[in-house]
This record gives sequence, C-alpha cells and structure tokens, in this order.
Amino acid sequence: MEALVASAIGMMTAAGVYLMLRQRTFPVIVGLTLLTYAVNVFLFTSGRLATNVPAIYGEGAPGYADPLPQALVLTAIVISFGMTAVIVMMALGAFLEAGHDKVDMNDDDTPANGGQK
Amino acid sequence: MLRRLFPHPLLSILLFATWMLLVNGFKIGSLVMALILAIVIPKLTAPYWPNRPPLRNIPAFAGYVLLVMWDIVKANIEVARIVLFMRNENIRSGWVAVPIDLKTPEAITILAGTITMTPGTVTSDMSSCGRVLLIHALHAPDPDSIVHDIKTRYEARLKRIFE
Amino acid sequence: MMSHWIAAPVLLPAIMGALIVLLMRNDLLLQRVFSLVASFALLAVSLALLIAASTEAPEVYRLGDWPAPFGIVLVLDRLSAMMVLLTAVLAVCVLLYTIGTNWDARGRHFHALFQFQLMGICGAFLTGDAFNLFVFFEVLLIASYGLMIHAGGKDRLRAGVQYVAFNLVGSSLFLFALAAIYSITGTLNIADLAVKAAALSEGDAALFRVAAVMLMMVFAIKGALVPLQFWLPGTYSNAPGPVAALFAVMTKIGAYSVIRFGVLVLPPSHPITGTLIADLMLPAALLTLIIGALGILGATTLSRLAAFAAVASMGTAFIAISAFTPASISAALYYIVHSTLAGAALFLIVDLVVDRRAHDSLRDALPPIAQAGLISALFMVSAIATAGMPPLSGFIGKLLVLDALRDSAALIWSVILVTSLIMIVGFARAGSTLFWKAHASAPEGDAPHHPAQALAFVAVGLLLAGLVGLTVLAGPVIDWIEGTSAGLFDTSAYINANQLPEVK
Amino acid sequence: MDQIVEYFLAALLVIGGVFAIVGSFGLLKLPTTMQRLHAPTKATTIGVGSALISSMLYFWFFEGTLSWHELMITLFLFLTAPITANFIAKAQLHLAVKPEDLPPSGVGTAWATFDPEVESVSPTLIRDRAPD
Amino acid sequence: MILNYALDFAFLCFGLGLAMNLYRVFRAPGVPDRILALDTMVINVLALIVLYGVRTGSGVNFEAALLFAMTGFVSTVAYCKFVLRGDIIE
Amino acid sequence: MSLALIAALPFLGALLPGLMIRAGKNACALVTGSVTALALLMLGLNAPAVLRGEVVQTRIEWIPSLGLNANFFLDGLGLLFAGLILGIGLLIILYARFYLAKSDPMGQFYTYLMLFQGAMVGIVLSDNILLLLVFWELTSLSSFLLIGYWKHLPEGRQGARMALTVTGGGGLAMIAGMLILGNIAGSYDLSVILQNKEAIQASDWYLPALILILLGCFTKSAQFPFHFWLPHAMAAPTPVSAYLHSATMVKAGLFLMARMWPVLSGTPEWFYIVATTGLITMVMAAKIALFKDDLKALLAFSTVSHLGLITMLLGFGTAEAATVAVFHIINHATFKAALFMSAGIVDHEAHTRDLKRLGGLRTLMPITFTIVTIASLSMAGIPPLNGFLSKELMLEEAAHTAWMANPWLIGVLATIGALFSVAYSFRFIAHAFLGPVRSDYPAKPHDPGFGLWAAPALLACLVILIGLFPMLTAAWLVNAAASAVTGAPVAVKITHWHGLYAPALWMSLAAIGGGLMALGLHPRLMALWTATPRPEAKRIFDGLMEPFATLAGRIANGLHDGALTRYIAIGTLAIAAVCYYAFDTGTHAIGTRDLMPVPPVPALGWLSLVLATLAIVIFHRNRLLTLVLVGIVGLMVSVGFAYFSAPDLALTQISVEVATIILMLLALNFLPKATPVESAPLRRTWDGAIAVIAGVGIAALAYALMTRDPAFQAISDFHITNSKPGGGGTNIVNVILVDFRGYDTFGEIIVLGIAALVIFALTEALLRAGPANDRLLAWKPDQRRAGDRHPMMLVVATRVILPIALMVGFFIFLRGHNEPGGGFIAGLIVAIALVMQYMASGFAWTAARQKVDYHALIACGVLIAAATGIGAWFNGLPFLTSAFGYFTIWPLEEFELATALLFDIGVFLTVLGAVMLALASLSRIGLRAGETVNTQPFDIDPSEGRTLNSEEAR
Ligand code: NA
Ligand code: NA
Repeated sequence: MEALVASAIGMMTAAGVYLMLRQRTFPVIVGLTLLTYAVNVFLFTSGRLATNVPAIYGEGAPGYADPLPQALVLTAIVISFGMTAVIVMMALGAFLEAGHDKVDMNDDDTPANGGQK
Repeated sequence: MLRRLFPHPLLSILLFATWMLLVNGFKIGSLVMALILAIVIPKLTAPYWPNRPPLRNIPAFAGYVLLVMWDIVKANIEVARIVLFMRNENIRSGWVAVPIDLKTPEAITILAGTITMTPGTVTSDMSSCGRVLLIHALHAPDPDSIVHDIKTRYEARLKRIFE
Repeated sequence: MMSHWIAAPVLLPAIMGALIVLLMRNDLLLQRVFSLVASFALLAVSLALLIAASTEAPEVYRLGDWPAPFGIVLVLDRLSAMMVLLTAVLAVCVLLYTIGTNWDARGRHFHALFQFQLMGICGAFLTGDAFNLFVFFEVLLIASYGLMIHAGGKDRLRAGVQYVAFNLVGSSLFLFALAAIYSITGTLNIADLAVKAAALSEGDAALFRVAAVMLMMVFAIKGALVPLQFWLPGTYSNAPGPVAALFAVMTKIGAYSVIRFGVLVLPPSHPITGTLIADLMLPAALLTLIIGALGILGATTLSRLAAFAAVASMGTAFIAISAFTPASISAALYYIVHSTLAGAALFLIVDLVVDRRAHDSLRDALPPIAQAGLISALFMVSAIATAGMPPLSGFIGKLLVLDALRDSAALIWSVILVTSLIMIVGFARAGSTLFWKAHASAPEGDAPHHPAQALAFVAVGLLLAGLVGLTVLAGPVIDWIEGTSAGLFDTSAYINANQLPEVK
Repeated sequence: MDQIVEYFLAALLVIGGVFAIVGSFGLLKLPTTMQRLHAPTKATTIGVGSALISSMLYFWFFEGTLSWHELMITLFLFLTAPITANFIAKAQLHLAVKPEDLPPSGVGTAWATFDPEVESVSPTLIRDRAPD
Repeated sequence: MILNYALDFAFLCFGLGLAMNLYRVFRAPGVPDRILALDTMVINVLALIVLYGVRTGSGVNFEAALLFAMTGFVSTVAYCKFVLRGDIIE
Repeated sequence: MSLALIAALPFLGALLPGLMIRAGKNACALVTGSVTALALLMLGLNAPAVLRGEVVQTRIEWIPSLGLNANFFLDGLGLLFAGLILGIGLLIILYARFYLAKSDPMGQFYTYLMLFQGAMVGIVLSDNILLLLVFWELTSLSSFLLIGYWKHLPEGRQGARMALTVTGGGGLAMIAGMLILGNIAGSYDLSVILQNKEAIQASDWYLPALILILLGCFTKSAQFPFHFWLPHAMAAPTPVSAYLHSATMVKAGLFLMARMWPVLSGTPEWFYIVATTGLITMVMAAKIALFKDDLKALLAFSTVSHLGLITMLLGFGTAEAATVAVFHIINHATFKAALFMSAGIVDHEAHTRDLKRLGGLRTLMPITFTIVTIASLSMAGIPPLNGFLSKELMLEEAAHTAWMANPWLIGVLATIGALFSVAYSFRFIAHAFLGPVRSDYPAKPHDPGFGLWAAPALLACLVILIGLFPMLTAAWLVNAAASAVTGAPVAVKITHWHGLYAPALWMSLAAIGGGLMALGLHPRLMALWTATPRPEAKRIFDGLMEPFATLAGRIANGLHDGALTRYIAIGTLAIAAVCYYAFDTGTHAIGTRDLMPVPPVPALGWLSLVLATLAIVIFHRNRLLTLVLVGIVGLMVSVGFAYFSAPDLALTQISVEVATIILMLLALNFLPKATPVESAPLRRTWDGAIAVIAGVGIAALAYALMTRDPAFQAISDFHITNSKPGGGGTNIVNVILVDFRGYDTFGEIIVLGIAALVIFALTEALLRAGPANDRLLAWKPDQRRAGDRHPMMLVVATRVILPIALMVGFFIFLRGHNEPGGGFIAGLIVAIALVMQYMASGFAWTAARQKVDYHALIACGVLIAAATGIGAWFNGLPFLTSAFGYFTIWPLEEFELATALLFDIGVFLTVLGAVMLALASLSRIGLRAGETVNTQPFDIDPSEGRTLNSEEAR
C-alpha cells in the first residue's frame, strides 16, 4: 500500500509541476492545486499509514493513527484553500486588466523591463 | 404565538426529526436543542421561501409518499431489465411533452421529481410558461400512456394535496 | 516568569487588523490613526522586549500552557527581539510614508493587510516551532500578496500572479520538508529538533540531509538566494513603493530562518549534515551578489535597480551567514539590520521619484522632478548606504563581512569588492541620469508642481537617520550583536529554555 | 432471529450491489446520453439506498447502536437525484439537442432551456454599470 | 457469515461500478456524460465508505458520507450551471 | 580631541552653506571660510609640538570589535598635508566666491567642497587605516559631486562617473589591501602597523597587500595606466580642479604611499612597481601636456606628470629621495594651484581656455600674466624659484638610481620628462600671454577684481619666497614631514647650487635647452602628434564600460525577464539536484516497517486517482473538463483520508475541494474556456522531464520515509494521552487544532480572513475605472447561454435542503471536539449550503434577503478566537490556555463546556465570512459584466402561467 500512496503522491506532483510549467494562468493554478494535494498527502503520510484506527477515543480502540500530521494537514488544507482563492482571483484580475491570461511577462505586448508602470 | 414561533411548522418538524436523527440518541438536552433549532433555522431561512403553500391534506401526502416509494422499486426493476436484457437497438427512447394543471411550484417540483424517480422517465425541462414538462422516456413505445399515467397517478393526487 | 508581552507583537497587530476591518473599514482617517497607534505600540513593546532579552536568557512562552515540545512555544531571545524591533521600526517609517503619500487611499484594506503582515512577520520571528513557522510564513505571505497588488493595475497584477505562484511552490516545499522532518524525528519544536537531530543514527542520514536541504531551500526562496531569486525583481519593482519598502524585511525572514536553523539544528558540527548547508550556500550567495550587482548596473528602471539592490544585499548577507561562525553571523546580523533600513529607504525614494515622473525608465532623460534637490540628496545617501560606501553602515557591514571571512579571502573578498564597484558605478549612472541629465533636457528651475508630502520625507529621513545611527553607534550595536551571535552559538541556552523532557 | 436478520441484511446488500452495478453498467452500455441518464439516476440511487439501510440495520442489530445517518443520507440522495438529473438533462439539451428535435410544448411557448425570452424578460434590470 | 459474503459481493459491485464510472469519465462524447459519471462516482464512493463502516464496525466516517452526498450534489449542479449559463451564482 | 575636531569641522561646516546661502553669497563664503580658517588655526596650535618631533594623538573608540576607531594622529607628514588642504582650501573658498556665476547654486558648491575638505583632512589625520578608508572613499564620493556640479554638462556627468569608477574602484582594492595589512600587523591602527615592517614584509601576503594598496594610490593619484580620468574631471568648475586635481585629492595617493613608506618600501617589489610607474607617468604625461591646447588639460597632464615624479621619488625607497618627494609636494601645490586659478581667471575673463584662441594677454591682463609667469617658471624648474630646487634634487636622485642594473635609464628619462615640463610651461606663457593682442577673443579680457587674483597671487609669492629662502620658509616643514615619512630624523639642506660636478646641473641645462627647442618646434611636433594615432582614454573607458553595462543588463534582465515558467523550471531542477546531492552523500538504511496489504477496492481508488491525474495532464486544455477531473482527484484524496483513519481530513478535504471548484468555475466564466497549444513538442518534453524528475523524487522520498519508523517517539503520543484529560475532547485531532496547537489554527483562520480581504480589495480595484472595468462593461458571454437562470426545481429543493444543511453544519460544529467535525468544517458546510442557495436563486437575490456583513463575520471570528485566547491571561495563564468543565442544569443531562468551543466559534465565523466575501466579490464582477438581478426566486412561475416580471418589464 505504501508504494501505491507514494506513487500517487509522485504522480500528482509530476502532473502539478508539468501544469505549472504551462504558459497560461489557468493550468498553472490547476497545477498548484494538484501540487497541494500531493503535499497534503505527503504530510499526512509522515504519520505513517494505518487503517481503522481514527484518532478518536473509543473503548477498546486498537490504537490511534498519529493525530498530529492530521491536524497539520488540516491546517495546510485550509491555508492552501485561502492561497488558491487569492491566486484564482488575481489571475482573473490580471486577465481582465491585460486581456489575456499569459503567465510569462516576457512575451507580452510590453517589455517586462523598461516598461511603463 | 405558535404561529410566530413556527412559521413553517412542517419544516420545523422535519428539522426536529433531522436533529434527532443526527444526534443518534435520545436525551433531554438533544430535545431542547432540536426544539431551539426547529425554531431558529426556519426563521433564518424563511426569507428564501416566500409564498409557502399550505399542505392541505397530510394523510394524502403520506399515501403519496408510499405510492411513490413503491413505484420507485418498480421503476428500478424496469430500468434494470432494459439495461441488462434489452438490446440497444430495441430501446425506443423519446421525448414527451406533459401538460400539467398544477400551479404551485412545490407541487410541480414534487411531480417532476416523482417522474424522474419512477419508470423510465426523466424530467428534463419545462416550457417557459410553466405549463408543460419535457420528459425523456427511456423506453416508450406508447408516449400517450406515459402522459396519462402521470396525470392520473401523480398529478391528480398532488392536486388534492396542494390545491 | 512568563511574560505575556512576548505574545504582544503577534496579538497587537492581529487584533488591530481585525478591529480595523470590523469598525473602521470605511474611514481612512480612523484607519490611519489606529494603524499608526498600533505600530508605535508595537515599537514600544518590541523595544521593551529587546531590553528584556538583552539581559536575560532566552525566554519561552508556552501557548496554551502546554510544555514544549508538545505545544507551540514562542521564544524570545536576543535574535528574535532584534528582528521584531527591526520590523517595528520599519513598520512605523513605512506607515508614515504611506500616509504621507496617500498610497493607502489608492486601494482598499491597506491598513488591515499591513497589520496582518506585521503579525505574520513578528510571529515568524518569535515562534519556536517549525510548523508554526510555516503558518506564520503563510500569514505574512498572503498579506504580502494583498499589499503587493494594492491599487491594482495590469503589470502589478501579472507580477502578483507570478509572485504568488512562485511562493506557493515554496510553501509546498516547506511542507514537504516539515513532513520529512516530522517523519524522521517525530517532533516539530525547534529546540527539540536540535536535540533529536544531533542524535540521529547513520541510517537516517541521507533522508535527514534531504529534509535539511529542502528546509533551507524554502528559506532560500524567501531570502532570494540564487537560483531561487527569480521572483524578487519582478515583485519588488511592481509592488507599490511603500510595500516594497516593507518587503525589505521579508527577505530577511529567510536569512533569519537560515541562521536560526543553521546554527541551532544544522550547525557545521552536526554529525549528519556537517557542512552540507554551508558548502551549498556559499557559491549560491556569491552568485546572488553578482547577479544583484549586475542587475544594478544593467537596470532599465529605477525600481528594478532597487529590486536588484535587494538581491545583492541578500547575497552579501548569505555570504556572511554561510560561514556559520560567531563572527560571520554577527557580521550578517549587522548587515541585515543595515540593509533592511537602507533597502526600505531606497524603495521609498524610488517611489518619490516615480510618483513625480511619468515612468521610471533609466534609459531616457526626463525633465527634472519636483523637490529634485532634496530627493537627489536622499537618493545619494541611500545609494551610498546600499552600495556599501563609506561612511554609512553599509561600509561597516561589508568590512565586518570581509573581516569575518578572512579565511577564504581571495574568492569572497574579490567578489564582494568587485561587486561593490559594479554597484557604485550602477548607482552613479542611475543617479546622474535621473538627477543630472534631467537638467540637460529642461530649463533650470522649471520643475513641475507636486505637493510636498512632508510626512513622506520625514519617513525617509527617519530611515536614513537610522542608518546614521547605526553608523555612529556601530560600536555598541556591534557589541550587542556579537553578544547575540555568541548567544546563538551557545545553543544550550535556547534548548534549556524549552525545558524539554528526556529523550526516550 | 439473528439468522433471519442476517439473511435479510445480506439480501439487501446483494440487491443494493446489483442495482448499483446496473446503474453504472447502464452508464456504459446505453448508446445516448439521455438514455444513460436514466440508469444511475434510478438504479444507483436505490442501490446506495439499500446499502445504507442495510448498514443502519446492521448497526442496530449487531452493534446495538441505532445510527440514523444512513437514513438521512438516503433521504438526501432521493431528494437530490431528480434535481441532478434535471440539470444534467438541461445541460445535454443545451449542448447537444436542437429545439426542432423536441416535441412542441403544445401551448405555444418554447422550452425554457431554449427560450431567450426567459432571460430577457424576467430580470428587473438592475444593471450595475456605473464605475464607482 | 453469509453477511460477509454479501458484503464482499456488495464491495465488488460498487467497486466495479466505480471502475465503469471511471471509464465513462474518460471516454465520453460530452461534458454532461462526464458530469453524470462523476456524480455517480461520488455516490458509489459514498456507498463504499458506508460498506467499509459495516465491515469495520465503525460509524466514524458517516459524516464524511453525508458530506460526500451534499458536496457531490452541489458540485454536479455547479458544473451543469456552468455549462448552461457560465455564471453559476448569477 | 582637537584632532578629531579638526577633521570634523569641515563636515560640520558643510551644513552651514546651505543655511547661510539665504543670507547672501558673501555671508555664505565668509562662514565657509571661517570654518576652514578655524580648522587651520587649530592645526596651527598643534604645529609647534609636531615640529618639536612630538606626535599629537586623539583616540575615540568607535567600533572596537572591528578595530575601526576614530583614532587620529598628527605628525610632520600629517601637518604638511593638513596645512596644504586647509590653507589652499581657504584660498579656493575665496576664489570660488568670485568665480562662480550668479546662476550657480553656491550653497551646494560650498557644501560639497567642505565635505571633500573634511574627507581629505580625515585621510591625513587618520591613525586607523579603516578610518582612513572611510575618508578615502568619501573623497571619491564628494569629488563625484564636485565634478558633476554643472549638471547640464554631459562631460561633467561622464567625467564624474569616470573619476568615481576609477578612484572608487581603487579604493575598494585598497580596502582589501588594508585588511590584509591589518591582519598581518594584528591591528588596524597605523601607529601599530608602522612598527611592524619586518612582519609585514616577511608575510606571504605582502605582495597582494602592496599591489592592492598601490592600486588605490595609483588610481587616486592618476598614475599610469589610471591617469585617464583626470583630464575628464576638468569638466568641473576651476576652483574644483585647482583644489582637487592639483593640490589635494590627487595627492592623497602620494600621501598614502608616503604614509606607508616605512613599512612597505625598501623591497624590490616596491621599487619596481612604484618607481617604474612614477617614471612612466612622469614622462608620458609631460609629453601629453605639451600637446594640449586646453589650459586646464595642459595643467591636468602636467599634474599627472608631477605626481609621477613624486611617486618615482617615493619608489626609490631611500630617505633622501623621500625627502625630495616631500619637498616637491609643497612646491607643486603652490605653483600648480596658482596656475589653475590663473587658468580659471583667463577662462572667466576671455571665456575660453583654448591656447589657439588666446595669446597677447600680457598687456590686457598684466597681473594674471605676472602670476602665471612666476608659477610657470617654477613649474619649468627655472632658478631661483621653488620648482627649480626640488627638480634639481629629483634629478640628482634619479641620476644615482639604477633600474635593473642600468645606471642611466632613470636619469635619461627623468631629464626627458623635465624637458617636456619646460616646454609646456613656457608654452603656457608664450601661447597665452605673449604675442600680439588678438581681436577675436570670445570676451574682452582684462584683469579681474582683487578677490579673484588674490589667492593665486599669494601662492606666487610663496613660490618666490620658498625659492629664495628655502631653508627659512620650507626646510623646517620638510624636515618634520620627511622625518615622519622615513621614520628617522631628517635635517635637509636645500641649496641653489650643488656644484659643477652635480649631474643634476647638466641634466637641468639639457632639459631647459631641449624644452625651449621643443617649444620652438611646437607647430611641427604638434602636426606629428596629431597625425599619430593614439588610444583615446574616454573612448576606451566607454568602450569597456558600456558593453559591460549592456552585458550586465542582458544577464540580469535576461534572467529576470518575467518568464515564470522558466523560473519554476530552474527552481524545480535546482531543488531536485540539491536534494539528490544531499541524499547521495549520506548513508541510508532501507526501511523495515511492515508494508500494508493492498485490498482491491483501495487499489481501485488508487487507479482512479492516478488516471484522473494523468487525464488532467492530457486534457488540461479543456478547462471545464480539467475541473471535473480535479473533482475526481479531490474525491479520491478525501476518500483516501477516510480510509486511512483520518475522518476529519476527509470532511475537510471534500468541502474545501468543492469550495475551490466553485471559485474556479466562477473565475472561469470570465476566462477563456480553453488553453491554446503554445509550447513546442520539445519544450513539452523538457517540461515533462522536469515534472517526472520532481514526481519520482517526491515519490521515492515518500516511500523511503513511510517504510521507516521514526527515530524517536513522536510528540503526538503526548497528544493522544492528554487529549481528554488535558484538553477535554475525545477527537484528538480537534483537540490538537483548538488546544495543543490552537495557535496554528489562530494563524490559519487569519490566513483565510486575509485571503478574503485581498479578494475584496482586488475586486474594488478591478471595478474602478480602467481597462478591467472597460473589459467588464463590454463583456459578452463567450458561450451560448441557456434560457432560464434559476430553474424552479432546484429552487424548491433548496428550500428544504438549505435548512437541513445548516443544521448539519451546526451539528458538525458542536460535535467537533469529540467526533469528526469542528468549526472549520462547519463553516464550510454552511458556506456550501449558502452556495447552493446562491446557485438556485442568484447571489444578489439571496444576499438581499439576509443582510450579513461578511467583513464583520471575519473580524468577529478573529476577535473571538483572540479574545478566547486572551481570556486565559486573567487566570495568569498563557495565551490560548483552554479550560473546560462539566455542568448540569435540570432537566438536562450533564454537558461539557470548553473554551475551545468558543475558539471554534471564531474559526467558524471567519471561515464562513471569508468564503462569503470571496463569493460576494465575484458576484460583483458578474454584475459589472452586465448580469441582472432577479426579483423573484425563480424565472418561471407556473402559478401565474407566464414568465415573471413580464409586467414590470413592459
Ligand atoms: Na475537528
Ligand atoms: Na489547555
């Protein structure tokens, strides 16, 4: 199972990185989202994998999954949600201001340096 | 007084029941909480439900629910038969326009939902005057019987319940 | 005795930010007043904390009253106190400037975001927990995203998207690193991490080394270390002037974190990581300085010049840090204080210029600007400080760095000195184009009218006065910083303050 | 008693499983989108419903806890399935069906999905046009 | 005992159903089909969660199942509304 | 203390001109002059002691730990230079008062001048080489300002930059040299360093230090090959040229060589570098001076030549030669400053300094002519003037010094240099003043007022006095200074006649004769000179600097050109490479944890996840489809969390995922619906390779970590043990979130709140007048739109679902502390429920019916969380310390109340407010783009049998 989870993390990371290397804001944001998934699962696995042992007190519970990474992932999910929301809006704003959604500024109509502010 | 506390009594009952379903246990504390929520939440959401129609005939409604549940079972067997045993080229799908007499949105919605959940039909659209439903029938060699079924089996009952 | 004041640099701006949003978001005047009051209060608190930290051992504040390493702790030591004070000083100046130039009226929520930004920065400096550092990095980053695109505009938004995207990669890397660290050591408290990392077995070495470099590269992104510096010029040059000035302390958070972890958790004497960090950091830092210097010389706009100056200053700071000796760290700390003030002043002055011109190109001669004399004098002073020319603190900082790195002098000295020359030439070219060449294209005394903005000049003056103070009082300041550095290297003080349980 | 309950639950599970697979199989097998829409809307819903009810009964009889959540989920699914189907059908109408392929409504008005009048007539024309 | 076999059978059915949905998501003539497949997928996953709860005798994931039902519905409507109108909260 | 004050006075004085200029130019000059005079006076007060052989010291600690202290000392050498700087400075201030035009900002000029003066005084009084470096670079900076004083002149700007580049660069080299020197000597104090000759000269670092320090000296003193900046610095006003480029700054290099003479000289390296450089400079610059028509250029190269002469003398390394050098420094300062000022007078009066346009001024400007003649003759080395005296001594030294065992080379070259010197000196007189009066001067020349000629006249008097009575007027000063240079008492004997056997006599005669001959042949030589191609310094400098600056710009701007995709590619590769290196150089033990089995259904989940991810990559150009596929990934991740014992995470993940997709759908409405194919296959392959590297690396790391046990007991054991007894909750994850690590959560909700504020502020910015607003106003949907916006079925269903969903949210909130759930998830559930309502009836319709201030929600949430934490202070406990208790109120059962619940309310409110504010902002954008607000919950009302509002619309 560990190999499956690790490969899934790797797959999401690779897809995320590939999309982040695209030239439009939308795929870049989707790539970031995928990377976020990968990160969250990776962080989650730092408590190792365990089934059927949720970190909730119960009589005769065989044990508890490491709750700390879970709490950390929860925090990370929330934070990345905020970040994603912001970058989505910023990408929208940039598109509305510029009329296109290119990520790179070097092949824009105005030069990146020496351009007007 | 009661009217002001429970502007939507049925909704309040539904919510009361929902809370008790959620908490999974029968405690006085839960009852109190359920009561509070059954008052507060309808008050909060009342602005989103203007012109609430009165439910005139509650026993009839219960009967309707039972009828529909039975029809759902039938519908599923019917659909399973078509999916599993009928050759695709023999399936005679088609669109059917069902004129309706119901006027209350709630009643129409229940009718539309019933149509979707029952044999081989899916409510797909409504005419822009709100008088006709567009229905897709999975296997309808005889579209007129579908219209007839709907009008007699469901619409008539709903009319009694709501109007 | 645990002093609640340790939490004040975080709570004060957090609460003020929330109050501004709640009560005065439609009244700019009230926002200004309360934002200023909060910033001055932060200054006072951080000054008091600095005084307390100077005389006492590191003090730990256990949030939620949970003992370390199980809860989150704040740690006040000389280093964190110093960085918080630096932040507060900068905050006051930047805020005065913002008010003086009405920048805060050009968009919404400037003051709330500003306060939250301060909260994030102070939180990052004070925390004694690795994951909490991540959280506060995110707080300061997201506030910085808002400030960076304050007032909007095409280029700013597009640069903003890049800034956010690149930093989100950094945040991801941070989490990868933290996950690996927790996975190996089972802890997040920095002091505990220091103890446990030193006791790791050989079998964990390779993985821990990976975790260590990942963590350091996160800080390298914040600190704009080559090859992770790319985000900086576009961001800083497109950010509103006062925001770029405030950002002067943001890169220092990267440097701070490298120092904190590099000295406490991953010192060169570490059995597993050894000089791995130092070996990788030095060439990167040298390249950073070179890139920064080349950027200053080749800058096409004034704001890009200032941005590359920020890159160069980080290069210098990281060169000093990479040696990880008490002397080099004190040199780095002095230089960090200096370059924060100098960088901020430069960005504010750039903003004064840009505000008075159609654009800030260095290629074309433009007519003279209003208040040219005063602004050119300010520019000159900040250029001297930034390039590290005498007599200002930049020179002293560089001398300290050179002096601390005498063991590998040939390469490092030549890079620092040659880049200094390049920077001097770059600033001279820019300054003469801006302020002298302007007079060639328009008759003297024909400067366009522009409101004087006294408060803005006061803010710049305060920053430059800070540099002068840092120069004149260099003796005591450096003594104090050397004490700080010595305290950092006496890692047991920091670790003991956490009162960790026995390692099982 | 337990035996009977067990058989009953097993039957419920099997029925649920069969309906579920019918629903998903229909999604594969049926040739047109509108036909495919029928299968999961009905079969999967009841399949899941069976599984949920069996779960509820299982906990009631074998664990001694009456868990009503499954009932809630079931009701929720029954409540939402028609809406889902309606929306997917509308989407399909909008994207892939020509109005002339549909029967007339018989009362002279178009189907809502195709009637631009609905939009142009219904709003109260609060158009936010002035830049602040 | 029989219950265990039935449970296995149910797992198999819902699992196969999931696999078929997956296929339909990737091979579909249009977006509505994919939305439908995803919606069905959510329901199948929800069922699997509940079955897993029966297998392990734990009700800890029932809220998750409830939430899956809710979010599945909302996202399906959102996708459709996007196809229909572009703006989903106009 | 007094020495520090002398150095500080000019700096303090620099503040005055700016203030006094309002009181008039005279007041300004007077004040500036008074300050200088005061400093000079204070210097004079110290002079007797110095002349007695004492060393006056002032020590002020500045940065003791660095060894950089404000230590000053005054010996003979310092006295000589300080006297020159302040004395000539005083004259320059006087001269400049009358020289500067009305439009020149005089306050600025005096400020710069005083800054420079202070820096110079600082150099010569420093007893600390780091302090000296400070002053050294300050002279470069202040001279930059002075040279560029006439802003409108491009030559001024370029000359200033060139001077700064060369002298500043030399100064930086010198920093390195000085640091080495200080390291060898163990102190940066000059007085200590001067005692360490043996150690320094024996060190391996001697030669590098020597070269680096000499680089500083040579650049400052314009020695070959760094001489080229000096003539371009002549764009400065003449007082500046006279002061900086003849009397003071250029002599700083000489001063330093003299200062370091005791420890650095006497080695072959010193001799060959210093003497040779000096010799070459002397001859070459003298030759160039002969062919300069611009008076100031002539004088500039003459200065270079004389500096070379002095350098050469210092390079000889003998006490005698050093003494002569000191003497010539004095003499050169007197006649050269006089000449510069006179050249300035000519320029001032005739409006030209071009020798070709001058001539015949003798009768028009008799006073100036007299001054120039005296000074020029001295420069030429004509007896009995002071220049003659030192030149004779120089030639004598040159004649007795061998170069590479060649006894006559230096002598011959020195004579040739002297010959040129004679020639250009006479040319100055002859071509400017002699000959017929011309009719085509640009302005009618006449002698200026007393104010302008007083200073040069005074200097000319000195030239004569020193020439006639050297022992009386100069010997004492030479003795004192030379003693300081050589470190041994010197008693110089200066005479006009050295006897017939002195080689200097004949060399001198040859020089004078040859010089006159050269002057006679000047037109022909000039033609030859003009015909000879030679490198032009400025062109070479620009030819180096401009391409370098361009290259620097190319590199820096090329690398930072805004190509984010390249930034990320480089960053990713760098991270991967460094991680690989770190792993490869460490030892790794393969993990031994038992692996978990792979049941078929989870394997299916894995497959779904992987396939969906792959499909995203393949189909990413279809943006809506991408979002559908992201939905699958999110679904699988959250179900994975549920499977691996993390119910809270499953809840959070699925709700966040839906919220994210809704936000992205809302944004996508305005964005293009498809991504064009833009990158070439090669680029895509390359990107794919980077992606695979990153993915494989992370997967390998994850696998390696997961299969190993932690090295230590994880801290979470504490959380598991203390969750209920200490935190009062059975859901350990929730207790960690709101209690053990509640501070993280506090930060986290603030992140979310800030995100919403940012989105709000950004929306406001977009909706202001501007391109974005224009685009929105002109916005047309890019896809065909269905007829009805708010289908009735959804609206009706929502009327029931919304209350239930709200209740579920409340339920999830309440139970969070003990079961999966909590404030965050509850906030999102309520938000999603409201989204459902928005989708059903539209945002504006819904929002209008329940006025909630989202800003206030966020702020209150944060404040409640903060207040809960602060509440602990009143019990003397730290921030966020929780409390919980069990209560009974009849008829209810016992229930638990925890402050953590209050904290969670804060979390709930912030989350809800943040999501709502973000949606509200997006909705505003939609309204601006032309969307309309409905007044009815759905479009078609069957009860009326017609579309709604048709009445109103008509
Ligand atoms: Na929770
Ligand atoms: Na507590």
